Amino acid sequence: MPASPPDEERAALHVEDLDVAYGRALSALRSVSLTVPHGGVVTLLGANGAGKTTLLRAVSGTLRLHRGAITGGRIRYGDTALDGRDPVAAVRAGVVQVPEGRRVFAGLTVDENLRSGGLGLGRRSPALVREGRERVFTLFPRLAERPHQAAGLLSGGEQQMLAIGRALMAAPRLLLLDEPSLGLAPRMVARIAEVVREINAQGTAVLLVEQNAGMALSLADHAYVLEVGEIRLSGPADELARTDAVRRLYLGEETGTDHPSDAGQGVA
Amino acid sequence: MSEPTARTRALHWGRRVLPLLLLCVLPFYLDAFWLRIGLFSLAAAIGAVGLGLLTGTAGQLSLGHAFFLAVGAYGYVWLAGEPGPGLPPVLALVLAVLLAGAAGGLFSPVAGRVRGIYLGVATLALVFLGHHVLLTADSVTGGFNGRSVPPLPGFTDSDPQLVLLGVPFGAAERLWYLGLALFALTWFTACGLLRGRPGRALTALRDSETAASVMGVHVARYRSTAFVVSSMYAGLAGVLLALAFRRVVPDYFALALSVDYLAMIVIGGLGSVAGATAGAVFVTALPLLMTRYADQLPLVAAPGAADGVVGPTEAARYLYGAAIVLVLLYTPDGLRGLTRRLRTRRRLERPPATATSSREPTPAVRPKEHTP
Amino acid sequence: MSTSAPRPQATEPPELRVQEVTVRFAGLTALDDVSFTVSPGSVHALIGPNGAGKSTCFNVLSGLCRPASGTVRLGDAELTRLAPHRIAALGVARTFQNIVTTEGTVADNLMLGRHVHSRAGFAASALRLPRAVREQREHLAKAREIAELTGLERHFDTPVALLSYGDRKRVEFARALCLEPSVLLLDEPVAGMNAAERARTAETVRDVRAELGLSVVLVEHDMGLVMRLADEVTVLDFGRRIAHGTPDEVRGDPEVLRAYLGTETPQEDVA
Amino acid sequence: MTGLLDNLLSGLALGSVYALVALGFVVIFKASGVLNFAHGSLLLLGGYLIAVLHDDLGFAGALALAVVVTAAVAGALDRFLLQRGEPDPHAAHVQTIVTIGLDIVLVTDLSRRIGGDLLSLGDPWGDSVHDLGPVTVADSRLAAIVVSAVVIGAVFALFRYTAWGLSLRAAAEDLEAASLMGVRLVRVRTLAWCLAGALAALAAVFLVAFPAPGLERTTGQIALKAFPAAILGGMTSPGGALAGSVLIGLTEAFVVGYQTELHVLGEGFGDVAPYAVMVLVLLVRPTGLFGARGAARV
Amino acid sequence: STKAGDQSTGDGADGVKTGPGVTDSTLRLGALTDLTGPYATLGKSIVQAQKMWADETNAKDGICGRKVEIVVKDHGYDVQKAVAAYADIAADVVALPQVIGSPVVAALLDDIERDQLLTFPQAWAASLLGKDSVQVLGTTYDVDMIAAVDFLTRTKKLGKGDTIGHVYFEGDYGTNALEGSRWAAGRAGMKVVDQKIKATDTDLSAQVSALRKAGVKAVLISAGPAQTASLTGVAASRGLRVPIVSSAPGFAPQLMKTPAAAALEGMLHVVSAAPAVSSDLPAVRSMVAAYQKKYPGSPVDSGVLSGYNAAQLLGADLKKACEGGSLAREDVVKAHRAQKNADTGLGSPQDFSDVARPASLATYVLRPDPKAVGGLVGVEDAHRAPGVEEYLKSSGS
Ligand SMILES: Nc1ncnc2c1ncn2[C@@H]1O[C@H](COP(=O)(O)OP(=O)(O)OP(=O)(O)O)[C@@H](O)[C@H]1O
Ligand SMILES: Nc1ncnc2c1ncn2[C@@H]1O[C@H](COP(=O)(O)OP(=O)(O)OP(=O)(O)O)[C@@H](O)[C@H]1O
Ligand SMILES: [Mg+2]
Ligand SMILES: [Mg+2]
Repeated sequence: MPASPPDEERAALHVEDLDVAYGRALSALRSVSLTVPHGGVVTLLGANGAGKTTLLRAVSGTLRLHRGAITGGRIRYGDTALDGRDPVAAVRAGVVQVPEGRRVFAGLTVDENLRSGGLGLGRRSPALVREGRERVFTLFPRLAERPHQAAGLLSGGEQQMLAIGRALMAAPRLLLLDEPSLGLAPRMVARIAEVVREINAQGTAVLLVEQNAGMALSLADHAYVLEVGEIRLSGPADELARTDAVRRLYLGEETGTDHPSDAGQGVA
Repeated sequence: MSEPTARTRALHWGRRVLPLLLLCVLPFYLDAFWLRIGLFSLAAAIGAVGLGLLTGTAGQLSLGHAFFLAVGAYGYVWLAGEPGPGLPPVLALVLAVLLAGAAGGLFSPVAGRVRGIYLGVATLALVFLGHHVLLTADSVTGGFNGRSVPPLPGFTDSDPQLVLLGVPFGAAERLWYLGLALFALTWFTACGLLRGRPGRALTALRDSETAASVMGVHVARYRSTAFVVSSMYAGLAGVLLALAFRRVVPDYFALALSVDYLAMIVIGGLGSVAGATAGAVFVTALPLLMTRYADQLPLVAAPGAADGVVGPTEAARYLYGAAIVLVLLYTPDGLRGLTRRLRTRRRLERPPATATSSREPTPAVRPKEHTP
Repeated sequence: MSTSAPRPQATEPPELRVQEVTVRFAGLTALDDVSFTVSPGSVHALIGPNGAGKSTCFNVLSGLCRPASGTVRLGDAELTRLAPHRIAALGVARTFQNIVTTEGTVADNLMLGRHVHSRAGFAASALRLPRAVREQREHLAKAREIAELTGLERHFDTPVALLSYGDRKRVEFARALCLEPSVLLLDEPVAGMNAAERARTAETVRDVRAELGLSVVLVEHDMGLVMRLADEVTVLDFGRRIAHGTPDEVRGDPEVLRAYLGTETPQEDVA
Repeated sequence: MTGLLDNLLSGLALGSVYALVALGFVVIFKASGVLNFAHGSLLLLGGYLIAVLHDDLGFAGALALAVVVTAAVAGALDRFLLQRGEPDPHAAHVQTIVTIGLDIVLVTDLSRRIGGDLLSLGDPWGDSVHDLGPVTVADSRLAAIVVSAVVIGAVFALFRYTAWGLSLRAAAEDLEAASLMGVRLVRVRTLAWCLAGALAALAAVFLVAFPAPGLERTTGQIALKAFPAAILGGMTSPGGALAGSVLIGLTEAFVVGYQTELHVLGEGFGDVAPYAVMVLVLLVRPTGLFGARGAARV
Repeated sequence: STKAGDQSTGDGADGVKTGPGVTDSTLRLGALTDLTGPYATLGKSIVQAQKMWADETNAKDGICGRKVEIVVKDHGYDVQKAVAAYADIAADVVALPQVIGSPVVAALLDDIERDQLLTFPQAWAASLLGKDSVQVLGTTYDVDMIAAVDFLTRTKKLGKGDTIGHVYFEGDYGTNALEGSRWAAGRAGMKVVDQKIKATDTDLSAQVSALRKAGVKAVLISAGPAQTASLTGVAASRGLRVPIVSSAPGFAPQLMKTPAAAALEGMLHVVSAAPAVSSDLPAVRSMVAAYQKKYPGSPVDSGVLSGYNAAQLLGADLKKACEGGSLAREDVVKAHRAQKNADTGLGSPQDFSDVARPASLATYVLRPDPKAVGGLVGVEDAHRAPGVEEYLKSSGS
C-alpha cells in the first residue's frame, strides 16, 4: 500500500482503490490508490503495459471510449466525484489530460488547435483566449512562428509542444501529462521540464506519467511505481530515486553505462 | 494455441459438414417458392462475399456491385444465347465470370487510385452508365425488356424426369444444387484469400496505406486486384441470378441492388465470409417472406383496400426497415458479432480467459495514424 | 531461415548513399543538400532537434517522399525514383515515429512483414494450392521466431490495438525485422520505453545486426542509446547537416551542443 | 449565344439546388463519417410538411415549422438510433446502413401518405419568371441561387468561426483528443444532424418549386444527384459542396442542351453525364476538387 | 414428410375440364400489381375496378357456375418480389387480368409463356406483342403517337419542313412511342427532335431550352404526369407556346391541382386507346356511377376504366372457354385468341386473333378539363389515323 498521502488537507486528486477493466474480463488496474495534492507534482512510473495510461484515462473519463470501465473504487477531485463521469466533467473541474502520442488535430491549423483547447469551458471572452495563446507562445516560441500551418505537418516534437499548449488553453488546475517527453530532443526535454515547473509554479498541479524517469523524479515531489496494474512502490520522489529497483529499472543505472548523461537524457 | 485434439477437430469438421448436409436435403422438403428464395439467397451470398472482400477487407466502398452482377448475367446470356456466339452454357458461365473480372479491370485506373467513400460514389457511376448501356445496346442486351436466359443443360424442367425419394426434381431443385456447389466454391476460395497473403495485404492497406506500402505491398495493384476479384464473384452471382430468374432485365440491376449488397455485408458483419452469407440471406429472404406473410399480421388490410390503412407490402417494408435498424442497434458487429458474442458469453461462464488469449472485439477508439 | 528465398545480400548489405538530398514543402526546406553514407553493416545514427528533418529523411529513404533534388543509392540501385513497395523489396525496412500498425493481431502484423518474402498470389491463395499453404505455415513459424526475439511471444495472438504504447512500438520493430532487411531504418525505436526496456531493445538491435549483418539507420533522442549503438553519427539542424563523425566526436561538437543537446556539462569537457 | 447563356443560367440554378442537398450530406459526413442514405427521405419529410401545412400557416410559417421539425427528426434519429452509447468512429459504416433502414421506413410511410398525389408547397414564386436579357429564368430558381449562396456562406462561417464548428472539426479529426478538450461529442454531432435536416427541408422547397411540378413520393430520389456533387467538392467543405454542385448542374444543363450535337453518346446521356464527369475528376484528383489530399505525413 | 408435387388437371363435376386455379366452385384470377411503388395510384384504381367487376359477376352467379376470386399480390415495382410473387400464385390461378410494371412484365414473359397463363399487362408497348399468352389491350404507344402526329397536322397546321419535339422516358414505353412519332413525322415530311429523360427528372427546363433552340412547332411527350406538368409549365413560362400531346400514361387528374394547371389546359392534348372517363358512352357512365358509389372518395381515372375493361374482356374469354368445355389454361388462351370483335362498350372493339397486331388501332384524342371526372374530356372520337396500316406493315408485324 502507498505511504500515507502527503498533507491530506490540501490534497486535490484522490484515487481510491481503483479497479479498471477493459472489455469484459481484461483487468488493467487493481486496487490503485493515489493522491495528487493541490499544486504538487506527482509522477507515475511503470513499464510498458503497466496501466499508467489507463489510470489517466480513468481520471479524465475517456475509458469508455476504449471499452473500458471502472469496476471499483472512487476518484475525487476536490469535491467533485470524477468516476463514471464524462470528459467534459473533468475539463470543467479543471482536470485536463495531454494524451499519449500527442494526438493533435492534424487537419486543423496550429491556431485552431490552440483554440480547441478551451472548448470545454463554454463561452469565453476573446481576450481571455488571446491571453492564453500568448502564454503558450511564450512557452513555445516555435509554435508562434507558424500559427496557420496544419498541425499534422509539424514535426513530432513540435506536435508535442502543441499538445501541451492546447491543454494549457483550458486553464487546467490539474494537468495530466502522458509521456510529454516522448520523441523530444534532449534540449526540448529540458524545456518541457522547465515548462512543467513554470506551470506548476503558476499553481497548476501535475500528474506526470513518464518513461524518462530521471526527469520525472527530478520534477516530482512524490512518485508512484505501477507494475502490472498495481502500485508497487510509492514515496517522496528523491527517496524513491534512491531505491535499487527504481534505479535499475527506470533509471537504467546498472546497465553498464559509462556516460553520465545516459539516464537523465540531459535534464539540466 | 494448443494442438487441436481429436475432439476439437471433430467438432470443427462437424460444424462445417452438418450445415452443408442440411442444405443438401432441403429440396426434399421445400416447395418452389422456398427454393426460389433459397436460390436468390445463395446467389446474393456469392455476390456479398465478393463485396465483403472489397469493402470489409480492403476497405474500399463500392456501390457498383449491381453493375458487375449485370455484366455477369448479361455476359452469360449473350455468350450462351442467340443473338450471340451461342457457346455451350457451361463455357459461357466461366467466360461471363471472367468478363465481369475484365470489366472490373477496366475500372482499375479508378479503383487503384480512388479510396473509400470517394470510390463508393465513383462506382455509382458504373451503375448509371451501365444501365444506360443496357438500355441503349439493345442488339446485345435486348434493351428494356431484357433477354431470356438460356438454361444450363440438365437444369430445366423439360430435362429427363428425375424423381428422387418420391420428389420430382425440376429446375428449381436442380438449380438449388448448382447454387449450393457454386456457393461452396465461393466459400472455399474466399476463405483461402482472406486467410492467405492477399487477405493480409488488403487488410494492411485498409488500415494504413503507408504501412502496407513500406512493407512491400503494391498498393494500387492490390486495390485494383481486389476490385477485379470482387467483380468476378459478382459476375458469378449474376449468372446464378440470371439462371434463377430465367430472364434478365436492366431495371433489376439498379442502384437499389447495390445498396442491398452493401447492407448485406454490414448486417452480416464486415470482414468475414460467414457474415456476408448471413447478411445476404437476411436482406434477400426477409423482404420476400415478409411480403408473403404480411397479410397475416394484425392491423394489416388486404391489398388494395381502402385509403389510409397499411397494406401488406407497406407492412413488410416497415418491418424490414425496422429489422435493419434493430439488428444493427443491438449487434453493431452484425449478425456474426451476435453469434460471436453468444459464444464468448458461454465461454465466460467457464474460468476467465487470460489477458492475452481473449479475442475481444477491437476497441472503439484507435489513435488516428497520421504522423510523425 | 530456410523458408525465405535466399537473399544475395545476406552476408554483405549494400552501401546506402544519400547524396545532396533536398526536400521542400510549401515554404519550408525540410532537407537542405544533405549527404551521408551508411557503410555496410554499420549503425548510423541520425540525430538533431525536433523538426530537423530526420523523419523526412526516412521518408525519402523509404520512398514515401520524393526529394526535389539529390539521389539515394542502395548499392547499384537508385531509390529516389522507386515506389515504396519496390524499395521494400530491395530490403529496406522501416519503423515509424508515430506508430503505424494495422488492425488485427500481432501475428497479422508480423506476417505483413513477410509479404515480400512470400509469393502466393490471389489465385494460389484462393485455391489453397499446397505451395501457398506450405509457404504460409513456414512464414508463420518465422514470424513467431521473431516475436520471441523481440519479446512479443506473449502477445503473438493479441490484437495490436489492445497493446500499450511501448508494446506497439515493439510490434513495429518486429515487423520491420520480419522483412529480413539489409537496411533497417528505425525512427525512435525506444520512445515510450523505460530504461530496462530500452536496454533490451538496444540489445536486440545489436543482436540482429550481428546475426544478419544488416545496416541500421537510427533516429533517436536517447543520447545514451545512440552513443552505445552507433558507429557513426550525422547531425541535422533545420534540414542541414551540421556535424558528422563518431559518437564521441559529435558529442563534443559545440554546434551540436548548442542546437541539440543544450547541456552545459559536455561543453565544459571540451573546454 | 442565347442557348449558351440559357444553359449557363439553368445549370447554375440547378446546381444551387443540388448544393443545398449536397451540403447536408457534407455536414453529416463531416460530423459522423456517415453517408446518409436517409437524406432523401428527410427531404421528402420536409417537403411533405410544408405541403400539408401551408394552407393553414402560410408558406413562411409552414417552411419555418417544417425546417424545425425536420431538423428535430434528423437530430432525434441521430441521437437515439445512430449514436447509442459511446461515440465510435468505427461504427460509421454500420450507421450508414442503419440510415438505409431508416430511409426504408420513412419513405414507406411518407409515400403511403402522399400516395399518387402531386402536392404543391404554396411557394410565393408560383410559375412566374424573369427575363434576364435574352434568357428567361424561373423566379424560384433565382431565389434558389440567392438562398444557397447565403446558406452556404453561413454554414462556412459556422464551421470556421464558431465554437461548435471548431468542435465539429476537431471531433472529426480525433474523437478522443476532442473529448479530452471537453468537446461534447454527442451533442456536437447531433446538432450537425439537425443542421442537415434543416437544410434538407429548405432544399425540398426549391427541388419541387416551379420548373418541377410539385412534391411526389419519388422526390427524395433526387438526393442521389447530390452524391456526385458532394464527392466532387471533396466531402469536407461547404465551399466544395457548392463548387461540385454547380459543376454537376452545368454539366447536366449543357449535355441536355446540346443533346442533338452529342448524339453519339446515346440518348439521355444528360442524366449520366454528371457521373462521367465525376469519374474523370476523381481520376485526376482522387479526393475531389477540394478534398483533403492524403496530406497526412508519416 | 416430403413435399408432394401434383398439378391437378381433371374434369369438374359439371364436365368442364379444369386446370390450375379452377375448382368446382371457384375460378381464381391473379393480379401482380403495384400498390406501394411509383404506380400505386394506377394499381389501386385497377384493383378496385376489377374487384368491383368480380363482385358484380359473382352477384350474377359468376362464370361457368363458379365464383370469381382475385388474388392480389403487391410487388411495389420490385422485380425480385414480383418474380417471387408469381412463383407463389402461378400454380393456383387461371389468368392474370392485371400485371403492372414493364420490367415486371418483361421479367415474367418467359414464365408466362411457359405456363400459358393468359395475361393482360397494364403496359402498351409493341414489344409485348407476338406472345400467345400475353395480350396488350387496345392500341400500342406507337400507334397512339401516329395518331398524335396526325392530329397535329390536321388541326394545328403543322406540315412539311416543320420540327416537332418528342420528350420520352427511357425504356420500353418511351422508345416505342418514339418509333411511332418518328415514322409519322417522316411520312409527313417533318423532323423529330428527341429528348430522352428518366423517371427521376422532374425539372425539364434544360429540355425545353433545347427544344426551343431547335425551333419546334409542337411537342410530344411520353413520360409520367410529373414530367408532363413540368414540360408544359416551363414551356409556357418561357414563351414556347406550342401544342403538346401526351401519351396516355403522361396524364393524371392530380395535375390539374399544380401550378401548371392553366398551361396544361391551354396547351395539352392526350392520345389514348380508351375514351375519357367523362365520356358519355352508356357503358362508361354506368361503370363510373357504380364505381363512385362503391368507392366514394377514390378518384376515377383512366386506370379504373382500363382495369374494368380488362376484367370484362377476360370474363368474356372465360365464358367462351367454358362454353368450349374447358377452363384449362391453354384452352382459355385459345378461347381468347378466337375473339375477333370483343366489344365491352367501354371503348373501341378489339380483335385478339392476330398475336402480332395491336388489338385495336383506333385512338381517342382528349384534353384536360379540371371540371370533368378524371380531368379529361374527349376531343376526337376513336379513329384510325391514316398510315397506321402502312406503319404496321413497314415495321414488319
Ligand atoms: N483499449 C484497450 N483494450 C483492452 N486492453 C487495453 C486497452 N488499452 C490498454 N490495454 C491493456 O491494458 C494494460 C495497460 O495498458 P496502458 O496503456 O495503461 O499501459 P501503459 O502503462 O500506459 O504502457 P505504455 O508505457 O506502454 O504506454 C495493457 O496490458 C494493455 O494491453
Ligand atoms: N508533408 C509535409 N508538409 C509540410 N511540412 C512538412 C511535411 N513533412 C514535414 N514537414 C516539416 O518539415 C520539418 C521536418 O520534419 P521532420 O518530421 O522530418 O522532423 P524530425 O527531424 O523528424 O523531427 P522530430 O524529432 O520532432 O520527429 C518540420 O518542420 C515539419 O513541419
Ligand atoms: Mg501509456
Ligand atoms: Mg521525426
